[in-house]
Amino acid sequence: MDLGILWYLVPSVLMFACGVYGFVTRKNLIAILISLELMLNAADLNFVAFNRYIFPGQMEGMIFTLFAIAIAAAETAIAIAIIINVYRAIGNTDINEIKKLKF
Amino acid sequence: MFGNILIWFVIIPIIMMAGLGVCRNSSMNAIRTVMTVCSTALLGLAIWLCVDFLGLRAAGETAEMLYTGSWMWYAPLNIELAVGVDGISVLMILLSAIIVFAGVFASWKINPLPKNFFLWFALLSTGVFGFFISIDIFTMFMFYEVALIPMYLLIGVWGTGRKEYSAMKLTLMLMGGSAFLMLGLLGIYWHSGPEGHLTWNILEISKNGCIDPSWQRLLFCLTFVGFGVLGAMFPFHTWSPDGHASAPTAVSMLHAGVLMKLGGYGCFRIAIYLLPQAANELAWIFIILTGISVVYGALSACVQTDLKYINAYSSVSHCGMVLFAILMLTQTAMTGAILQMLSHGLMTALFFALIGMIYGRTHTRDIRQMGGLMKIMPYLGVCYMIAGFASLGLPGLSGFVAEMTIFFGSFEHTDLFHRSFVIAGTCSIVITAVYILRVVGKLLLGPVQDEHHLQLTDASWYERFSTVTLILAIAGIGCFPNWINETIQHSFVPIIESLTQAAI
Amino acid sequence: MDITLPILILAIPISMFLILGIGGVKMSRKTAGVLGILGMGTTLTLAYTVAFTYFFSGDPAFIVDGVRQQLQVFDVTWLAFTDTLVVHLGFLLDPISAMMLVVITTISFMVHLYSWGYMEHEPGFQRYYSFLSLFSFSMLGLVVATNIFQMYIFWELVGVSSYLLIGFFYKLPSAVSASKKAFIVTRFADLGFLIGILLLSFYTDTFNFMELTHNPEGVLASTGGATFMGASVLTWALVLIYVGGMGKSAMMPLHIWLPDAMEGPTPVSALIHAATMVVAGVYLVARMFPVYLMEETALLFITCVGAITAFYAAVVACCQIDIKRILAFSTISQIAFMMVALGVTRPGLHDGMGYMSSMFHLFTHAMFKALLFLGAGALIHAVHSNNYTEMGGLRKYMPITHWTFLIGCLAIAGIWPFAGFFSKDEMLTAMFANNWIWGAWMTMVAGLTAFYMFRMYFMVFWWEENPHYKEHKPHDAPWQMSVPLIFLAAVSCVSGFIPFGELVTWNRLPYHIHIDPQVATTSLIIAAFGIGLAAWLFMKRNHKPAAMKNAMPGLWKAANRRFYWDEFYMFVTHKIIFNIFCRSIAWFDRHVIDATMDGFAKVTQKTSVAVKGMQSGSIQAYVVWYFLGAVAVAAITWICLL
Amino acid sequence: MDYSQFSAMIPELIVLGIFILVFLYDTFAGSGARKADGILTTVLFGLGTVAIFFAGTVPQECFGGMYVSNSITLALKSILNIGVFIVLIQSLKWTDSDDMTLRRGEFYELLLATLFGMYLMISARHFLLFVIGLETASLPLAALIAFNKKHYESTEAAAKYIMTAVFSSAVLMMGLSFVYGLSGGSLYYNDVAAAVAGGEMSGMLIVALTFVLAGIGFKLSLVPFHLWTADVYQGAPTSVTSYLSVISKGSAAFAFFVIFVQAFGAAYPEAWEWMLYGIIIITITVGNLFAIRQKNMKRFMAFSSVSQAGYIMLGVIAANSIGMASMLFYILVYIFSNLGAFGVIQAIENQSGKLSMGDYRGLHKSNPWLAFAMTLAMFSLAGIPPFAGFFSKILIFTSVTASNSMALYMLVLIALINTIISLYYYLLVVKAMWISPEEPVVPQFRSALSERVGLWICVAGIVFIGLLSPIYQLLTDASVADAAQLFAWLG
Repeated sequence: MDLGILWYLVPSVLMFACGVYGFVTRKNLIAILISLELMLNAADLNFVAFNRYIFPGQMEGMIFTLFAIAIAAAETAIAIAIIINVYRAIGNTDINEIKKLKF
Repeated sequence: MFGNILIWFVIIPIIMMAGLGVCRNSSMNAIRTVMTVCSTALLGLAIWLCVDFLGLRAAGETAEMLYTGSWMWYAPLNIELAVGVDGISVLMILLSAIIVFAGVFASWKINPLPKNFFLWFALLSTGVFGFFISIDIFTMFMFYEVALIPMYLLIGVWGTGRKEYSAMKLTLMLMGGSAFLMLGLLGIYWHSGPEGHLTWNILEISKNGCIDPSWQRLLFCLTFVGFGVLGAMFPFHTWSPDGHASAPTAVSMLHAGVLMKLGGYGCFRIAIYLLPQAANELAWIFIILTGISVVYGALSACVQTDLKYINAYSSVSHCGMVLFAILMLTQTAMTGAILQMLSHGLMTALFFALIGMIYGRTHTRDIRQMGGLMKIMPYLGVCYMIAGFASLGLPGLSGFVAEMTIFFGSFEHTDLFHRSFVIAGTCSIVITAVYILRVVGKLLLGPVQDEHHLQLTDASWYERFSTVTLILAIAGIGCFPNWINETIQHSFVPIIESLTQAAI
Repeated sequence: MDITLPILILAIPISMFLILGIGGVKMSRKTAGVLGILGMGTTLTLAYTVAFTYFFSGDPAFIVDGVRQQLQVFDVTWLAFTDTLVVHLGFLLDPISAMMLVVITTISFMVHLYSWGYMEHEPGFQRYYSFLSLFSFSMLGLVVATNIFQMYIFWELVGVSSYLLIGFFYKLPSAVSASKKAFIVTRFADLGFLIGILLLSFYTDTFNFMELTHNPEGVLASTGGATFMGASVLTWALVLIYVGGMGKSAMMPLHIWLPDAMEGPTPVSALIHAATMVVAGVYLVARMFPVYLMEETALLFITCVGAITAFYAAVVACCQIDIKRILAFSTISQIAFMMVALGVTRPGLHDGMGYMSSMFHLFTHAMFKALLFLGAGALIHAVHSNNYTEMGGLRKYMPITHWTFLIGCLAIAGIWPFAGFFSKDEMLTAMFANNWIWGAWMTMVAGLTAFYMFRMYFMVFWWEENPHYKEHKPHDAPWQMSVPLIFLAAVSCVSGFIPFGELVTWNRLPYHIHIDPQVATTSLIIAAFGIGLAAWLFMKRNHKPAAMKNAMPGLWKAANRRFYWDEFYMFVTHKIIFNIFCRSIAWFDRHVIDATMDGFAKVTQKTSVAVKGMQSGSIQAYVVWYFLGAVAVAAITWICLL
Repeated sequence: MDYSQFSAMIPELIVLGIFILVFLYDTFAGSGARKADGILTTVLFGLGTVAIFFAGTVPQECFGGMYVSNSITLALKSILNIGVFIVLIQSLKWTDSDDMTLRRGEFYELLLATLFGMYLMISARHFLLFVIGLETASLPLAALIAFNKKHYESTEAAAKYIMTAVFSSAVLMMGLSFVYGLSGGSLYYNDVAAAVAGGEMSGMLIVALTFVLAGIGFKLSLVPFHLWTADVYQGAPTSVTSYLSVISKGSAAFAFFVIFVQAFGAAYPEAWEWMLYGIIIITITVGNLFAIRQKNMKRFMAFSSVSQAGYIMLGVIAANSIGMASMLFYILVYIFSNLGAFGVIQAIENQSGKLSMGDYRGLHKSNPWLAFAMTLAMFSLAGIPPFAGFFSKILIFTSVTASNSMALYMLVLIALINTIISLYYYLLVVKAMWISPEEPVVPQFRSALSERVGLWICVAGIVFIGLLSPIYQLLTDASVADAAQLFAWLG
């Protein structure tokens, strides 16, 4: 394995970790959504890096990434819609406000 | 398929359920008619089966199981609906039919929801009969569970006292037992034959005899404990006192009378028969447990004050005797076990019927609050005494024959271990006498405790009918035991053979 | 022999039981009584026919070259335990069973007749007669048993009939507890019997008496010299079987039920607890005698138990005030006498005369003891009390009772020419022959017997008139009760002259009785001394008895309380077994076993509450669980793979 | 391009066709005619179900093998169709209400869209198509969960669902990226399988396996990826909850089976058997422990479904063709049982708004038939014969023990012991309905025809499916036919 790939993999793992960290610490739903995007992009980065370094002869990783970006966009769209819904219901987007359903 | 007589033992209860389904909840007469007709049909069929079976045997029919039939059900897993009976099953079927018959009359005035009561009752009967006719362990297990679950509703809805607690406890403990059992049966199946010839059929498994010893040990423990829970084996018996105390009359009858026999029968038919090597090796563990049951149940019964508790503990003792005898692995002891099953089934059913009738009048089951009932309701008193005498092993009634056969069979072992347990077992008959006479003395004899009881009436016609049926059966076995011996002796040959072979 | 008569002998009583038991409710008293008496009368006739045919017809079926034969008139299979170990029900005819048939039917018929008067006003009259029939059936079945298991079956049945009859007055708590006690104590003894049978039949592979007794050496050999705790297996078996006999025959220490059994109606006491059932133990040993001869240890055990019991019961009888209790202890003492006589029997000593004398005493004792009990019944009937303190000076009011009772007392005291003299004399001779200690000891008991019987006699019929008689004048009983008294008194007078040795011996060869003058004189003197002492003390009202009582208050009280055996048993059963064992087991069951099962449920419930924080409602917490869960899975797999 | 390969996609095309028809009808019909949306969809879907069932079982593939159609996928699709059909019938009453006028069409359209996604998931033999299917299935669901705009719970549930779902799909993507790194450059299941079989056990493979397991486990509500389940089930409209609990779970379970057995088969004995082993145990146990305490019926059913998912996974860990057949059979039975329970819950909710277990007290007095149906459903879920649940449970246990491995016997034992706990809480419902002595809380009412039809179908299924063995035979035949391809790489 070419060591050069690590220059991409390590940041992507870090990105993923940041995303997770952001998800569990931020209070605002929008910020959390941004963290999610970070995680998704980390995965995309992985795909691209693997494709470029390990399987340079074909495009499967790249194409997967394209689909993944589209999917992420769709997810974001729906998430935003629901966040708006939340905002309408409780007047803010604080994640700590939406834990009525429990136990 | 419908040409096989055995199938009808399952079909009739189903017809019973269908018939009840079209009855209206309020029309008691229609419900009673359906129940009477169907339970009579069952009894008649059982008697016919018994007679015909003896006829076939007399005619020299030597196959292990008669009236066999098998229909492929779940072919990918070789699950069949296989039926067949030997002498033991025939007697068990007869017992069940008698008790179902008596149970219908004992619950003649059940209230509320008579229709639902009899629906579940019929489902329970389906399970019981199905269990006894099956020779495929899958279907056997299925019917076994079919018989267990209606208990929850029967006790929960129509019971008395802490019925919710008791019903739940009973159901969960029995299901716990059947969890172990299920695993044991799976193990048996996957070792039942050479690759590609796996089977659930008892006869074939036994014929193949290829379960290796290390697995046998595990499976034996699993299946024996599984069935043992239903057979009220120490220390898995505690569902019995609470369950019986809360159950309505007919349910107690059916449960103690027939359902607990499923445990003994299963231990015998599956644990011992299919796993002979482990049975030889590990019987001692369970002899200790069942030996404890026998004495322990009897001693516990001595200090109870609730009639049903007394009887429940007495059942622990008597059913312990069944398992104890089975584990002795001698033909005579096993014959005794079967006799004890019959005897215990009938007499406990009678006991519970009477307790229900007494409770229905006095509204208490506490023996300290009753007394002198013999004067007030002589018929019930006499019946209770007969049941008591049967229980303490009076010659001429069924208990004596069974216990004696067990003791003589068990005594064939010459080692100190077996003999000490047999002698401990014989002690239980004295303890039985103590608690039975204690109850009889407090409940029936002596001065009348409660003035209000003086107005109570004696048994009505349907109650008399129900009890007389049972008493006749008890006395019949007690006076003429040998025909039972003749019915079942053939059935032990293959079991004893496989045990001896395994011992070599 | 034709099997009709034997079958009828058994069938009539049992059908009477069923007819009176089931149909009794719809029947008048008179019908029930007449039916019962007729039934028993028929049985009596049949039994006499059978016995007389057996003894006196000289038919080669019954006697060959002077040897009386044992024959199984019929023997049908009842239950096959194994191929060889099969229980039969049959009818064994031999000297002792023929004799017992006579005894049982005679006494039973007398009691049936007597009860018609005695029980006239009691509720449950029909039930009473049906139980009597049940008892007669069981007892007859017991004595004609062809095998030890049949005997056990009927043994249990007589036990239950005894239970039913003792508890006949079921509204009285004392009767209920007495019946319970009787049943449980004998049941406990039967446990020994059962284990004995288990052992014996395991080794010999048969239950049949004839097979056992005709080849006792074979029985001994079959055990193969096995021993357990120092004694041979056969000894164990025989002793255990004898324990069953001890229970039924009220030997120490299992005697405690018999005095209490007097709670039953008096005719029942006469039938069951004096004449028939209580001698079942003696009969059992006699039946198995050749086998017992194989193990002298067992016989020694029997002798010792008998000797101790005889003395104990005699002493206690001296200090009772309830006349039925006195008779009960006297019964225990007399049965012990028979036991000792059996125990000392050896073929070499007077050709086994002890056996013959024991059977002889069984016969005569049945007659005079039944007479005494029925007489006591007449007394109780007259004064409505069991205690002699309520009686006194009755001889003028109840002449028939008085004279018959006196005959009974003389008979039991062993005064010539009454029946007891002959049988007792033979027994003492046999005992002296074995060892002078037994003879001397039992002679002393015989003296005590004379003393306490006459103590009672004088207290009841002499002493002084009870002031109550002025209000309620006692009188003799009606004819139904008097006839049996007179009949039995007559029998007690003459039965001593029956040539018993010609009829019943251990080897069924005739034996010529000859009175041993030395023994006879001694026992007569001792008996006369006992009677004289009793007369001196109790004939007229005086202060000597009270003075004696006060001189030894502890002894009197202890003897009056039967040396505290009942208290001891009460302590063991109630305090130790019931309170300590049963209660703790019941407690253990509820609080340990059951609690464990409930504990599983509780633990599940508790865990369920404990883990609920996992579902906190916060998305971030969910994600933490999710992510950490995934990491944990990966980590664990990773570690495991390494 | 060969258009004939689309003939393999008949089920998808039919669903798509219905989707378009409903969409067009809803768009162009007047507000009065829109009332017929539900009936139209249901009828069309019913016809579609029949058509799909007879679509032919010749194995076919398209898109270069990314998509396959064979007897087993068709069988599962038919099973799901039956479920969806029942859900549609049961939702008719709910969508009939006035405040649904404008949104009625959307409900059906979204429902069909998710079903389309699930079809893709089932038939996918390439990770890309699988991801597309998964997302197509899961995103419309978020909208469906939020469907009760006026209820706050619905909103909260949707927020929880979408946030965790996106998180989960991010984890899944991450996992897949590692899979990609390990594979020979191709994400076809078979190619991945070859790479896994050829390669060594590496940390990256374990992470990849774990992340994929977590991603699909999320859809299946396996513990500890299940935490959204209860809240979402409780908050979502009941029709959506019932849909989520059976259809979504069924398709994910199948995809799980195919991916792990076909693509990661070589890692079975060393890695994922044990992962799954642990996860099954905690899934069943935790689901049961939580279910004991629940008072809200929907929440109760949520935890029950968590526990049931554990049992479904037993089919996967068996990793053989009987396991596959048993799992499908389990899903089928589970659909009938669960929808039976939800049918009753929905009928009562529609009528009285009552959802608490306490409100079911004395139900047998006021509504005996509903109580009866609920009892059967509970018995079936608990695995009581002669109802179908017993057979599905016992068949799946049988398949697990087929390998005679002691560890798997122990797993079955634990599962069996857990059935006792589950029996306890199912009986709690029965107890509330039959045994509690109080007067009924829910008054007597006559439920709508659609509800009754739905319940009768479920009851018939519960009673007869177990007794009619040909269904199981059919599934076994199908899975055996598919076996060569599926189990090729199993170690």
